[in-house]
Amino acid sequence: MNNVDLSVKIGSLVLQNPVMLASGTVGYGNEISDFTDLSKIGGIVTKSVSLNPRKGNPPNRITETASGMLNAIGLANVGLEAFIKDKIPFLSDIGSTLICNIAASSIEEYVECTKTLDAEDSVKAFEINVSCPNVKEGGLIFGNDVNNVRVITEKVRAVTNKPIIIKLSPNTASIKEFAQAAKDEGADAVSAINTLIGTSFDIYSKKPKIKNITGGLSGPAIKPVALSKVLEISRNVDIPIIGIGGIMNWKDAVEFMICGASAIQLGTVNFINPSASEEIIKGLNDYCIETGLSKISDLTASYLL
Amino acid sequence: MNNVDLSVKIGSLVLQNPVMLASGTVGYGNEISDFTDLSKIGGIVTKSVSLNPRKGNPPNRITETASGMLNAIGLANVGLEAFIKDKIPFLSDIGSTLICNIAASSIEEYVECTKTLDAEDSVKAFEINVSCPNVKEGGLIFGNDVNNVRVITEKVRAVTNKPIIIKLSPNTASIKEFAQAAKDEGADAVSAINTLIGTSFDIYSKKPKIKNITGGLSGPAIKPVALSKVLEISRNVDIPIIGIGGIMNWKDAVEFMICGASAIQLGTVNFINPSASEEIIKGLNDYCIETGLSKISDLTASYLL
Amino acid sequence: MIEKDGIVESVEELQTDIFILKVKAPQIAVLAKPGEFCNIKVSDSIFPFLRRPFSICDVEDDVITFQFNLVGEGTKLLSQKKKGDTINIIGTLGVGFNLLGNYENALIVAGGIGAAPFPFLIKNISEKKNIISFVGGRSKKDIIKYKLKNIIASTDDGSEGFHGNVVELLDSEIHKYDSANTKIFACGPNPMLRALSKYSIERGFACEISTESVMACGFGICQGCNIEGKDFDRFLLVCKDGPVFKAEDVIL
Amino acid sequence: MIEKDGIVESVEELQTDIFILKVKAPQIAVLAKPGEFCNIKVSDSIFPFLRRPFSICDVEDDVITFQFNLVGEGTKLLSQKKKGDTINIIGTLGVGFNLLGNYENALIVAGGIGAAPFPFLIKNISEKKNIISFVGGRSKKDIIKYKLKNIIASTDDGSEGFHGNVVELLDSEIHKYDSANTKIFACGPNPMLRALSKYSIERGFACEISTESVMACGFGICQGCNIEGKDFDRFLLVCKDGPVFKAEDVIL
Ligand SMILES: Cc1cc2nc3c(=O)[nH]c(=O)nc-3n(C[C@H](O)[C@H](O)[C@H](O)COP(=O)(O)OP(=O)(O)OC[C@H]3O[C@@H](n4cnc5c(N)ncnc54)[C@H](O)[C@@H]3O)c2cc1C
Ligand SMILES: Cc1cc2nc3c(=O)[nH]c(=O)nc-3n(C[C@H](O)[C@H](O)[C@H](O)COP(=O)(O)OP(=O)(O)OC[C@H]3O[C@@H](n4cnc5c(N)ncnc54)[C@H](O)[C@@H]3O)c2cc1C
Ligand SMILES: Cc1cc2nc3c(=O)[nH]c(=O)nc-3n(C[C@H](O)[C@H](O)[C@H](O)COP(=O)(O)O)c2cc1C
Ligand SMILES: Cc1cc2nc3c(=O)[nH]c(=O)nc-3n(C[C@H](O)[C@H](O)[C@H](O)COP(=O)(O)O)c2cc1C
Ligand code: FES
Ligand code: FES
Repeated sequence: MNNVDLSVKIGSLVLQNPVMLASGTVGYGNEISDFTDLSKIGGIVTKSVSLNPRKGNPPNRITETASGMLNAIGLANVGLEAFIKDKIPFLSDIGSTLICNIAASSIEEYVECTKTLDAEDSVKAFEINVSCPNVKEGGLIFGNDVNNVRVITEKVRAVTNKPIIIKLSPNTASIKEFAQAAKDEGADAVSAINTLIGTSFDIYSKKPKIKNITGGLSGPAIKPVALSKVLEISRNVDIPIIGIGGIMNWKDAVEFMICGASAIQLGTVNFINPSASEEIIKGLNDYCIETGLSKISDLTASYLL
Repeated sequence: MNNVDLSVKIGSLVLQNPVMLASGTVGYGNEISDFTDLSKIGGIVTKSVSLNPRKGNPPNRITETASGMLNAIGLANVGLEAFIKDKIPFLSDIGSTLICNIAASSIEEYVECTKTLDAEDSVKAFEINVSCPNVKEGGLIFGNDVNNVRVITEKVRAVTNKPIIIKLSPNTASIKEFAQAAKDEGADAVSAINTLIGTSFDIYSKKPKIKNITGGLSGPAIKPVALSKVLEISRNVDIPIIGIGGIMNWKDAVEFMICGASAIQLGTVNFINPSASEEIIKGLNDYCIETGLSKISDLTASYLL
Repeated sequence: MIEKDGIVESVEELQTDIFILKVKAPQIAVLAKPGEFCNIKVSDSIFPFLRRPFSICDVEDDVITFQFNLVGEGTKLLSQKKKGDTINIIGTLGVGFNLLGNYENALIVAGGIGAAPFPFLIKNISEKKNIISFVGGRSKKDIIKYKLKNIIASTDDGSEGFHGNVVELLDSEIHKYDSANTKIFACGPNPMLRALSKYSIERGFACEISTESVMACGFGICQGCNIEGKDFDRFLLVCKDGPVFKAEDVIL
Repeated sequence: MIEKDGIVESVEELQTDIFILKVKAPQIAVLAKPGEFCNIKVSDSIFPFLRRPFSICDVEDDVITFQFNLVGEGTKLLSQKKKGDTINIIGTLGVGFNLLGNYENALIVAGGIGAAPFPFLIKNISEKKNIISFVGGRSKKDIIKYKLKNIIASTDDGSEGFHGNVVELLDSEIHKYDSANTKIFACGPNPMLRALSKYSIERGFACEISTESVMACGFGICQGCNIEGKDFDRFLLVCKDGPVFKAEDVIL
């Protein structure tokens, strides 16, 4: 490469570069390692794990849309125990930062998962997915109520000293309030965004194309929305941001960093171009050389308004 | 054509077919009439009019995105007086239903515009665009506060007997509450959706690609989001819905009607295919024949969940 | 599995809406086994957005053959490729047919474009087996015979061969085969596979079916292609656990 | 203005990254006037999403010529068109150059791809006028001479002709022309047009400039292509009030 410093800091967490793989879009890392060298990336965020295994939603779970896709996987995962036993060993060896994403249906479950995983040395940080249905509140989404986000952050903060990243939902009128709440309760960073709610119907069967009726929209279609959410947080709240949403190439990654992201995550692109992460890291490096940046972290929030 | 009944009712408003042209995407109808026969369409919704003329935002106002575009025109319009004098004469003669879209920065302005336009015979209904900045509240968006929507609907309802359609913003967590508020205060219908907030930056100048920083995202990229908002309203609130968002062809129009729309509006597609409306009307007719529907209104909310 | 650019050698319309695409892709060709598939990027833009999965139809040295049906935008773009064009391929993917075993009769049951994986299967199956291809379609023009062996056809409208569906055709011929030394290999639309699975389980025939599902990644990371298994505490993935399953292992 | 499918006659690379596209589109060709443009759908999918605006470079009977620079995805797709391909065109659009007036000297000032509209202007201008084409580019390879007349070139790096920009070139030659019977027709990047407008207003030369703006519709319905006018109480639209304006009417 060259002597560009690609490392970034997210609170106390240091990543060798700003490119991470997003939760739910790389499984537990093993399949994608056939295509890309995981030791080169900034970090990997694992599929949302819950206390008990979840089978997830029945088929169909996905459908293609214009410049994007809808998914309703239903947080299918092996559960905390199997995750620790079967998945962490491979993940500890990949040579890049391991971040565990936690999804839960109650506040107690968030706390329990965090506490248990806190004991795992190879787990360097937590990403808390607050966009799951809250079982106790009758299936409402946690992430849409700022008080829930406040309480979850507070309780999780109490059981770990590792960095905590709150992953925010875009399906709210004012994402900055949620970022502020996360910051107030001691989160180290927020990641933005999770998927937008969408749907798609077959015009002959009149049934939804995904069994769950609605799903999460991801891909380049949502990039403009994601960028505006990142910018909104950046302009209003003093907290590191991990930018996510429709990143396909290094230019998109740069755009997110300009809008305020300290690091970025690749989601849907992994399905189409599983070696995107390496290409993007190279592209970021070249961009820094081209524009005379010695540290990529100087790019964060470098917008000129 | 055939003996399919394409007419639809939206409250007391009868349209010859469900295909309308959306506000802000056909100006005042004159230019697009070169490409498509306006007497054949269900209705035309005029560019948002405000009490006084508005110059709108300086350039750049638009930029392309993946399967969509961002715009921040800034509600540029000729103002109420010139609208009545210069634009209504042409619009009265087009032979399809004329709906006036009103945008305002205060509740009084909404009322004033509605009252004045109520006197115009050729104006058959109002579409109230509540996604404008509220000047009194310091530029906050009206449409993001359910109480504002309630009050605007109530006050506008008091000054006209013509059908009132409230055009809802998608940038909220729960659009059904807004639809319910509109219904409670006597609106005849809601239209959904207006654009999603988004942005885009140039990675070399580090400036936003549109001068206003953020803009409204439209086009096929947002279709899944728009469909889910229409479905959400349809499943929860008993009010006619006009579906808008990313419709490019008759299949998209059918999908919106299945999800609950009584009629649909074409926006961005007019820029790319200015004769889309006629193609879509023909496509809807053929679909009805193909699937044995004698009245297209039976398609509305025909989803099977 | 690897991701590589292949070079189009030819695209030809075999019969109405059915195309044969040949792509030079040495590193992928060498990995191929019958019943496996590739996930193909049909354009170099973001439209269509996702890759498209296609079975490996045949392999000749460096060149992989795909057989596909014109369905929507993706297959339309694929049908317009020209010799020399580059297409990006991820492959080979999934678990294919298990050709081992001491059966004598290999009964191929193919519905419509379900004929795609069988030329390569036929090439790889032991010379000693007795191969019969039962091929079904709606009408004469839908019957695909490309590189199949000992074909018996059925059409829904009776315009060629047996008048009825391919499972009914099989049933009319099944008395010739003993379940103990016969194995069925099938591919086709889900309703056909459902009927065939039921049929072969009831009659005690070993049967492997190649299933379909919408896919994003094709290699196990999106969890989008799930299928209900029998006696599994998780969903199975068509792209990784399949696409070929034993008839008794999945619920269609 | 109308919307029609045109048939590609040819696409040729004139010089590095500069292409000449000829499209048979009789109903549009017949409407064309110098300085007007067309809004072209470069693919039949939703990618790229918007149409792309291009000046009319020339018209020969039924055939419209466009001259374009390879910039991004849209122009890349356009450059890959083949004879016989269909492209959908909306045209002709906007207000072109006003060739009337009793000037003797028509000075064309073109920066880079700004040379595009002038072949058709030259063809339409009265035989009696004295036409000089001032053509600027960064380097020798950027100088476009396609169908221009009496060319004087400038390059930023001095690799061909005058060493400097095209406005400086014009300045070095302007003593030969009397403002009273000279008219300037210009097209090029905004900074060049800005400098030229200032220059020609100060010297009292009549000057028309062809401006650029991002566009969605190209025919006045999206309000996306606004430009600040001088002494107008509204923004002007590049697609409808322009793209050609009098230098003194707009603020770039
Ligand atoms: C493992 C596997 C192997 C396959 N092998 C072949 C083959 O050899 N030959 C062949 O012609 N077809 C095969 N198919 C089906 C083929 O993938 C689809 O026909 C193709 O994706 C249609 O793309 P399209 O853009 O033309 O259609 P569209 O209908 O526009 O596609 C829209 C979306 O639906 C998906 N889709 C549409 N039809 C199917 C389908 N039948 N199965 C899965 N996804 C679908 C597309 O991938 C895309 O995401 C296979 C499918 C799978 C899962
Ligand atoms: C009235 C008018 C006449 C023009 N005539 C010509 C011509 O004759 N020859 C020629 O080569 N170019 C001309 N241009 C510029 C041409 O439209 C752009 O170069 C082209 O749109 C680039 O498309 P792209 O997809 O390759 O680039 P991209 O950069 O990928 O395009 C992204 C978006 O930006 C827009 N865009 C990019 N560059 C420009 C630009 N310079 N002006 C306006 N929009 C732009 C595109 O239309 C698109 O919406 C003209 C522009 C206008 C407004
Ligand atoms: C198939 C799929 C599964 C996902 N699963 C999860 C998940 O388990 N937990 C989570 O926090 N986010 C999940 N996401 C959201 C992504 O991590 C990411 O936030 C989103 O897809 C937007 O980024 P993209 O446009 O780059 O994909 C999932 C996304 C997809 C497409
Ligand atoms: C350039 C542009 C201008 C618009 N102006 C208005 C407006 O003045 N008033 C309004 O209510 N909606 C306006 N809209 C929103 C559209 O009416 C429509 O709700 C939105 O674009 C989504 O539909 P689409 O995806 O079909 O374009 C505008 C949209 C665009 C693209
Ligand atoms: S297609 Fe992604 S897991 Fe099977
Ligand atoms: S480009 Fe749409 S108004 Fe000019």
